[in-house]
Order: sequence, then structure tokens, then C-alpha cells
Amino acid sequence: MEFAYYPGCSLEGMNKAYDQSARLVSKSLGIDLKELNDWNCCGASAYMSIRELRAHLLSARNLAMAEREKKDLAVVCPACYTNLTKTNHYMGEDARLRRTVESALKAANLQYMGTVKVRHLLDVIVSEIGESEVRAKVTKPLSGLKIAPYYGCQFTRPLGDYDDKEFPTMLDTLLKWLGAEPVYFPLKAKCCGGILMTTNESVALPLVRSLLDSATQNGGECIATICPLCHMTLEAYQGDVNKAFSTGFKVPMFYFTQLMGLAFGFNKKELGINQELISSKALLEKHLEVAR
Amino acid sequence: MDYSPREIIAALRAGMLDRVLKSNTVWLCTSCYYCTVRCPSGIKITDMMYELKRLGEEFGLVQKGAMSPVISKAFVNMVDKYGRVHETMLMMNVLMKTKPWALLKMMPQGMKLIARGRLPFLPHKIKGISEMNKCAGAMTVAMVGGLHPGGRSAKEA
Amino acid sequence: MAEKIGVYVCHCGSNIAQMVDCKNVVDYAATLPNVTVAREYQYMCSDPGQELIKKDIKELGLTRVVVASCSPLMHELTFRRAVEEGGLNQFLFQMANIREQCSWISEKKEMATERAKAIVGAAVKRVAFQEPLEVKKVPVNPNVLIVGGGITGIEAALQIADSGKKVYLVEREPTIGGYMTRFDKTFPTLDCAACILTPKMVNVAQHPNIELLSYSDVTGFSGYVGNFTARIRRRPRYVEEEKCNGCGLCTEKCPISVPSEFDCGLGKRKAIYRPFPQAVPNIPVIDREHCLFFTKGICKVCVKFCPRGAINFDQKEEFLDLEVGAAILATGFDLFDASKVKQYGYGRLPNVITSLEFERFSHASGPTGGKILLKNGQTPASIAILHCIGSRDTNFNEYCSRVCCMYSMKMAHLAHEKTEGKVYEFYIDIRAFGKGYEEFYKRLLSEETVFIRGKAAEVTDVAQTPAEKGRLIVVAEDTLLGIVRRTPVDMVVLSVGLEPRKDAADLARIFSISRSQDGFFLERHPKLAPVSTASDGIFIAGSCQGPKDIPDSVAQGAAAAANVLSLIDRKEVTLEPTVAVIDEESCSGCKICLGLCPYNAITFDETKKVSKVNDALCKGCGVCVAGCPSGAIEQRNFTDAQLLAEVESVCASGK
Amino acid sequence: MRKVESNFEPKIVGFLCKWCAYTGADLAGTSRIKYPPNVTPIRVMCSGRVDPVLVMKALSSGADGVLIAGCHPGDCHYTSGNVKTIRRFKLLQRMLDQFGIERDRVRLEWVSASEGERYARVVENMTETLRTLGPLNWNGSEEV
Repeated sequence: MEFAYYPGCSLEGMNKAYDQSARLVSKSLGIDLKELNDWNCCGASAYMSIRELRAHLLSARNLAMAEREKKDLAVVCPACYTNLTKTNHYMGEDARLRRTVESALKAANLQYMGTVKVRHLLDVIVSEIGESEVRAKVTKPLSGLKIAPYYGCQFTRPLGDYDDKEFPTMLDTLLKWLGAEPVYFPLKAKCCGGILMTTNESVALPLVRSLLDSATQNGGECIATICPLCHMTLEAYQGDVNKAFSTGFKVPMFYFTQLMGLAFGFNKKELGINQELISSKALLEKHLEVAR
Repeated sequence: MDYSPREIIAALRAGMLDRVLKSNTVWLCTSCYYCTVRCPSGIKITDMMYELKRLGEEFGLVQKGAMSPVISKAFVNMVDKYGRVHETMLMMNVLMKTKPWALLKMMPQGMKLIARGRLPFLPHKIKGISEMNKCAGAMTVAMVGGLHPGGRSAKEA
Repeated sequence: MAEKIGVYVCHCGSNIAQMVDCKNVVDYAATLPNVTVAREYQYMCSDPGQELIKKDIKELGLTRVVVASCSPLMHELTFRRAVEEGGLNQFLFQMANIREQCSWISEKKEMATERAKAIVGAAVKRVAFQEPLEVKKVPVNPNVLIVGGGITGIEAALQIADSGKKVYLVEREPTIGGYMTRFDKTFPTLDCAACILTPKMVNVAQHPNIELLSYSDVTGFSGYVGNFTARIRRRPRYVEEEKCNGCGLCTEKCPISVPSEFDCGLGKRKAIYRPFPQAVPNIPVIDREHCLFFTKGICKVCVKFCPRGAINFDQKEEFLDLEVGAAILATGFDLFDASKVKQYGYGRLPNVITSLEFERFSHASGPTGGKILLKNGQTPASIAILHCIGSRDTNFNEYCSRVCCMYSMKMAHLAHEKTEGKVYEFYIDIRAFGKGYEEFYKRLLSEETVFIRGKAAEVTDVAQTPAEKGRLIVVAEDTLLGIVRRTPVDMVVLSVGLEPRKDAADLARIFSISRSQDGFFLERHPKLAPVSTASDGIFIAGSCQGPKDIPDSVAQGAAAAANVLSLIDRKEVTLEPTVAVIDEESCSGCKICLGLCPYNAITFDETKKVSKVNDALCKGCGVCVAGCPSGAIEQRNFTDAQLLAEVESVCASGK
Repeated sequence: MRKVESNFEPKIVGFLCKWCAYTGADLAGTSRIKYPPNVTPIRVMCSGRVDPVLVMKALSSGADGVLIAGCHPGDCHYTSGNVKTIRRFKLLQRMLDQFGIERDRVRLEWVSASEGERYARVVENMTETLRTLGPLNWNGSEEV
């Protein structure tokens, strides 16, 4: 299975480990991720906010390049997923937008006919690879590990119709295949507030707190994420939450691809777990023989 | 939040655009899209918020002291220059402009990230940046020529 | 051809005239070949309008008439009658639709006028080729089929049967009564549903003119108005209706208990059961999926105890063909599936229930004996009722389900009465439009029900304060206050909306009727023919046409009955003569048409080696006409010559 | 590139079945939905009555396009008339190919009695398509 792979800007920076682990587990499952050549920013929220039309142009350039390679696009960041999908969708339904974007692309000798499907890697793994092949790769099942599966906002909202928009279950399913125990997590698709952290801390911090509260109260020992921004927010601001609310959270965070990697028998360094801010050492030692 | 999305729509219907743009509501929107998928009237509220942000920025009508517009602008400038976003540089840029003291507060966390190799210093510039800007230029011409307004307004969405 | 054609252009008040320059159209029509007279008039369908036509036929000797006005669906019959009364054969008339398909869709007067001219021109050209036709009269079978034994079907059945006509009442479930049997009280009078319904059910059971076919459905329907054949499938009950006396011993002794569908799974029933004690017919049915004899080949306790030897495991599905003159569909509605709206937690959060489940709790002979209980067996101290679940929502059903506001308030009243707890209603708007409804709303307001104007955003079990712990929190923007409120309660009731039956599409196909955009059956006219359909002799009533409360359903049941009786008492009906005819001279005997006819109306005459159309069976679709390689088949009133004339005229228009 | 002829208004003959398409078109009017006036309706009892000869006749007499509209498959008032229309339509398309007439000029569409909006869109869309295709000018004898 071959895809043009779109890592997105935040996987080049603070969420490098997500990129690393995603490539690793994809390869072992036979998903061939070929990085989209010279990809550009998807036109994420901050850009879309004030330059809507040009944000579509940014996404369209990526789509056009994937189309030229005759590949579908695999994405790991839900925000990138949403922006690329939105452009795909809106260009299909709004003729005027299509004309404007098409004519702008022409300036760079590009064209986009609308043939590229944008897929989130989690969807590819669960829907295309499937249970038996994933289970077959599990050599070190995550038995007994209680995980709060956290999807965040833009995995299915507004346009991801492969899973429920209010209570998605794909990640839960995948974690079960890995032998882990996904816990009940009613806030699994709520906003982490990350985008407001620098601007409106007083709004954002309580959101992070409620997520940590709910995850741990329901027995979660760690949190699995699929979004780099969520991951970063929950990881980097736990200290601030503890300070602000006199709590004592030390909840380790994993990208879902890192958990897959652990179950597939890769070592922590390969998966970038050594880059974490909150140590998972004790937790992993308790449940797995991965003292490596 | 000054106004709920429902009140925003009511205010727009009443022709009170300036009041809406100056409220903090639009800039508090995190694009979580709950409203969009739940709205029983099928209004794409998140898209509407984008449109309002764009209008606020265009008319220079934003809430006093709000940081989000500054971030958005810095984000756009960076993408237009490099083709991608460089998180570290973006944050530095914005904080220098708005609250430099916060940079100090973030130092310890920053050091930790650097130690783990999670803060690359140099931005990556894509090869196609000049052709990307050519496209953007062509689009601006179309916009000025009146072929397409600045955004896909919520009304048509 | 020296025909004398009269053309009449209707203004329809301003409906046509404000967009179409009628004078211009008349002037144009006057120049067309064979047109003797062209006039315009304010309202052609009015008496003076029709007089105009009659007078011209007599005085000017018109041989053809064209009226340019509204859609033929509206007034074709009116004008045909006028033409006939004027002394011409009614089929020498053609209608030009310049309202629905011209003035109303146009934005520019000039374009609308040109379009009207093209349409009128085509009609003028066509009408010259029309021929006088004789309508055929056929007798009407006085028997009536009613599908659906809810309150609507019951009302219709009793009305018709009381007039002395035979009614076949087909009900899919083991008992008639429909949803109403499951309700506790009815709004706004709060009289008990069973008290007003069960006597009517008994009347049905005892009526000499009603043949009740329960546990049955319609699988086929053919024929034409006055003379239909319905194919009924009778599912096996495994209990012989003639022998069973309804003593209930079998049910009592049956060792298998399963969740009862009638009680929404809140109570139990046996594998041989009646849905509820007052069921009509009062005969149990065996549920094959759970009966030990059918699953394991053992038990037969019911056989042992039945004093009449009525149990019969060998019963088979049977088919029955009924001859009827008319049919009424009263198949009702399905409830919206609340689990589709994930944010309200139905199916995930215990103590989030649907309104029908609430009815069963509240019902004195329901699973809790009329007590409203939480999953843990305690009485809720607070209940929130959420309106518009699945209704008025573009994500689900766009329409208002009409009954939920009122039944929600009824539930609030009952909840308050039975639990003495606090009751909240979360609503978008209160729609209390019926007789005594607004008064009921006022009464509720004075009964301390808390009305919060705002559609609930979600129901969550994630507490933010100690007071919220362990409770269900309804999050909603109170639109009167302008703030988001979190209201912790013990129980949430979802007021689910009404939907078309899941198999409505299948039934529509069987009866050849249409459905509206929302999936409910389509009436012939929303105001003037609310219980008729586009198919003559087939009527619809109650919630299968759109959500309705009990008073409206009963009214429609009676209305449909009146329509049917008026049809039957005419004794005979006229049939459209637009059937196919085969010219024996040209027929090559290839038999292609035989396979094309969906009604088997074409037979092959082996002696003459030609095909023949049976007039009574032919419905006039014209499929065989288009398929005949020798051009030997013509459809009356839709002949090739007529259609070609229209085509040519349209193509030549404006040139 | 789309060829835009500013003044060309295509003439389209529309064969509408009485039960679905014609009623749907009526509904568009009752709902006051505006659409281009280019399709002139001709009422037939069933789309299955539309003989390819009628279509070719229209095209050779000056029509730029023909719309055939009936009930959705499975919803035919005569149970299966529209199924026959589908078969006949394929044949018709081959005939068009032989004469070198663009397939887009003849369309088969399903419009139910409740789809006024859809009917308007179909007409709009077809008119737009034919505007770009330009006039047909076919006299019926040779290739276009």
C-alpha cells in the first residue's frame, strides 16, 4: 500500500517522535509512506483565520503535487487532515472557489482535478490493514496497560466520516488489538485548548485539567494521542496545571504510533520515547518488559 | 466569551458587525468544529468565525490587546516566506511583540525541549516558495478583479 | 385539416399575468393555423370562464379547445367537463401549463412570455391531432382494504364497516392498536389512552363487517380503481385462531422469558405471548427465535396445557388474494433512533431514556407498575426532558414532529405527579397549536415545571463540581438568559421525533404511490386532497403522511373513510381511455411487446398471429408503443402524431 | 477552456413523465424556484413512452438538446417503465455517436414528485452544458 506522506510542520519540530514512530510502524505493516516532495504548510487554523482563500490554495498545492504522483495522501496531524480534506471538499462543491484556486495554481504550472483522497494514518491502519495483520505484528502485547484514548477535535470533525463525530472509537479498537485496555474516556474528542495556551491561558488550562482529571479518574495510566498539538499541550502544560490547581498529575503521553511500536517490539529510542517530557519509565516497567 | 455563537448570528442579522468583530468570541474559537457538526440549522459556524476573523483583520477591528490576531499574522508571514511553519521561531516572534516576559517563564521548559532535540533552530524553506507566491499573486489579482471575494463567506457555506 | 380551435389564456389573477404578457400570447395564438378564436380571461376555471368556452363551441362551432393556465394536475378535469358540456368530446381539449412551469419559475417578463408562447403553440399544434375518445365505465368492488391497525386504521375501518361495507384490516403486529396501546395518558386532557382505545379495538374484533388479518402484511397490489387485487401474507402464529379461546394458560406455563418489545425491553414476555393483556385478537403468538421447540426441538409445554389443542407447530406462511375496490394506507410511523445523536448518551449513559420508555414506566400496567425508576431502583429526584430529538435538525430530520412539545409537557406533568421531583424542559420553541394545547402549557408553567429555552448541547457524566458528581449534567445555552447552564439531574428523557416507517419505500412501490422529500407518503394536494394520492382509489391517513397527534389521526382516518365510501357509492368509475391499441394490419407478430408490458395486458392471438391489448388491464404507460419495431401500437391521446406535432412546434418556436 | 457564446440560448425539449418528473417540475413552480426557460416540457405518461424516434426528431427539427426525465429507478408508477427507458437510452446514445452528436445533448434524469429543487438544478445544469456546447444545427441526414 503506497501513499504520499504528509508529515506537516509540527512533526518537523516538537513532535518529531510522532513522525519517527509513524514511519517505523507503517513500514512494518507494509504501508509505504513516501514523503510528498517539497510539501508546504496546509494552511492551518491560524492561517485559515485571516487568509481563508489562500489557505485553500496552500492545501491545493499539496493536493496537486500528490495528484501528479498519482497517490493518495496519508496524514498524521488531524489539523492538516481537516484542512486538506476541507479544500478537497469545498473545491468539489463550490465551482467559484474551484475556478479561483485552479487559475491561481496555473501560475505555477500546477493543476488539481480533485482525484486525491486524504487519509488519516489511523484510519488507514484500522480500516485498510485491519485486525489480523496488526495483531500478527504484536510481539510484546501491552497487557494490562490502561490507556485513555484521546482523539481531540479535528480527527473526525468536521469532515472525517470514517468514525463518529462525537464518540470516535477507532483508537480504542486499535489499542485493544495491541493488547492494551482503553479506558472509558467521555472527553475523548473534546478540545485540549492548545491553540489558546499562549493567548488565553485562563481558558485553556482548565480544559487541560478536565482532560487529565477524566483520564485518570477512569483509570487511565497514560494518554494516547493522535494529534501533535494535543500531545504537546497535555505534555508541556501538566506542570502549569499542577501549579494552578494544586494537582499532582504526572501522566505519560504517547503518540498512538509509539504504542504500536512498543507492542511491535521496537525499542524506546527508535520510537522517540526518550524525547518525552514526562517519564514513562516506571509505567512501562510495571507493565512491559521494556526496560531497554 | 462576550457573545455566544447564537448571539453573534443575531448581532450580524441586526447589522452590528463592528460589535461582533470587537468581541472576544471570534478569537476564542479554537476550531474544534463541535458547533459545525451539531448545528441543527446546518450553519458552518467555524467557517463563519474564520470569515469574521478575516474581516476583523481587514478592517483593523479586533479586540484591544488580543494576541491571536498577532499570532495569525506572524503565522501567515512565516508561511508566505518559508512555505512551512517553524514553531520555535513563531513563538519567539509573537512573544517578543506581545509579552516578552513570558519568554523568561518558558525558559526551563524550552531548555528541556532543546535537550531532547525537539526545538530545531533553523527554519526549512521549501523549494517551491517562489512559485507558491506566484500562485498567491495570481489569486490576489483575481480577488482585486472582483472575481472572488476574500473568503468563502459563511452565507454561501 | 380544417379544425376550428379556440385558445383561452388565463391570467389566474396576477399569478400568470404579472409575469406573462397575456395579450401578447393571445395575439400570437390568433396567428396560428386553424385558430378561430383566441381570448384572455381573469380566471378561466371560474364559471364565467368556463361559460366562455361553452358559448364559443356553440356559437363559433369550435372543434378543438386549448386552455393555457395552470398545471393539468390542477384543472384538466374541470376544463374537460366544460368542453363536454359545450358539446364537444372531452378529449378534443389540451391544456397548456403556463403557471407552474412558466410564470412561477421566471424572473423576466419577456422570457416568460416567449416560453408561454412556445407552450401554447405546442398545445395548439397537438390538439389538432387529438381524437374523440370514449371513457369506459367499470363497476366498483365495494370491499375495502385498510393497511395498519393503529388508531387511524381502526377509525377508518369502523366508519366504513358501520356503513355496511366489508373491510379487510391488515395489521403487521400480533395485535391492533398501534403506538397508542403503549401510551399512558393522552394530552391535553390527560385521559388514559387505554380507556379510550380498548373499546374501539373490541368493536373491531366483534364487527361483522370487519375481517381482521393480524400478523399479516401486504406483499402485492395490482389492478385499477374499483378493482384491485391485494396479496396478503399471513405469517404463522403457530396458534390456530379458530380454536384458541385466549385463556392465557400457555403463556403462563411457558418456561422462556425474553425482553418484551412492547415494553421497550424494560419488562419481560414469554416465548408464547400476547403483547399485552387487552390484545386484539386475543390470541397469542409463538416467537420462533426463542421457543424451545423451534430452537431445540423440546418442551411443548404449551401443547400440553392448551385445553383446546390450538397450538400447531406445523403452521405455514399463507398467501391470500383479496378483491377490493379501494385501499387506505394507515401504516403510521417509526420513532427516531435516539442513539444516533451521540452527544445525548442514549445507550451509553444509564438513565438516559426515550419518551416511549417513559410511557412504559408511567403506564399502570407497564413493567414497573406505573413507577418512574432509575436503573438502581430509586425514584429520580430530578428529570430533564429534552425536546426535538432528531427533529428540526438538518443533521437528522428537518421537519418538526409536531407531537413532541405536547407529549413532553404531558410527561412533565406525569413525572411531577409521580416523583414529586423537579422537572426541567429544554426546548427550542413550544408549539402548542391545538385545541386546549396552549392552555395545557399555561397549566404546566403554573405546576413548577422549569422551562429552559435552549436546545441541549449535550448530556455528560463528567462532573465539574461536587454537586454534579454521579449525576447527568444537561449542558444548554439558556437563550433567554444568554448563558450556558449546566443542570445536574438524575434522569434524562429524550423526546424523540416521528419518522417514516423503515419500509415506507417498499410499500410506496407496492401501491405505486409517491413519497415526499421527508420520506412520508405524498398526498394528492396538501390542502385540498390531504388523504388522496396520485393513484385513484388509494388513500392515505394518519402519520404515514406526516407526523400527527391522535385527534388529527382520527380525523384523517374518518376523512379517508368518507372518501372511500363516496367512491364505492358511485357504484361505477370511469377509466382513462389512454390505453394502447394495436393495429392488426401492421403487427408483425414479433411478440416483443408481450415482454415489455408490466401488467401482462398484451396477449398473442395465435390464430391471427398478432398481439392484442386487454383494455381493462392496460394502464396506459406507453412502454410498448415506444418498443414496437413495426410502429403498430399507438397510445390513445399520446399518439406519435400528437407528440411529434408538439415536438415540431417546440423546435420551431421563436424562429 | 470553455467556449462562451454570449448570446446563445439552447432550445431543449423535455419529455417529462406525468407521475414524477412533471409533478416535480410543477412543485418547482409552486415553490417559486427560478430556473432557465430553455427546457420546454412535453408531458408523457411514462418515460418509457419516449421513443428514440421522438428524440431524433427533436434534434433534427432544431432542438439543441433533449431531456428525458422520469421516476427514480424502482419508483416507476408503472413498476418498470423506467427500466426500459434506461435500456433504450443506451441504444439512443449509440445512435448519437453514429451521427457524431455529443452525448451530453441528450440526458436521462430521475426526478421524483417531491424533487422540485432537483428538477430546477437539472434544467440549470443542462442549459449551462448546452450553452458551452453551442448550437447543434443538425438536419437529420448526415453527420454533424
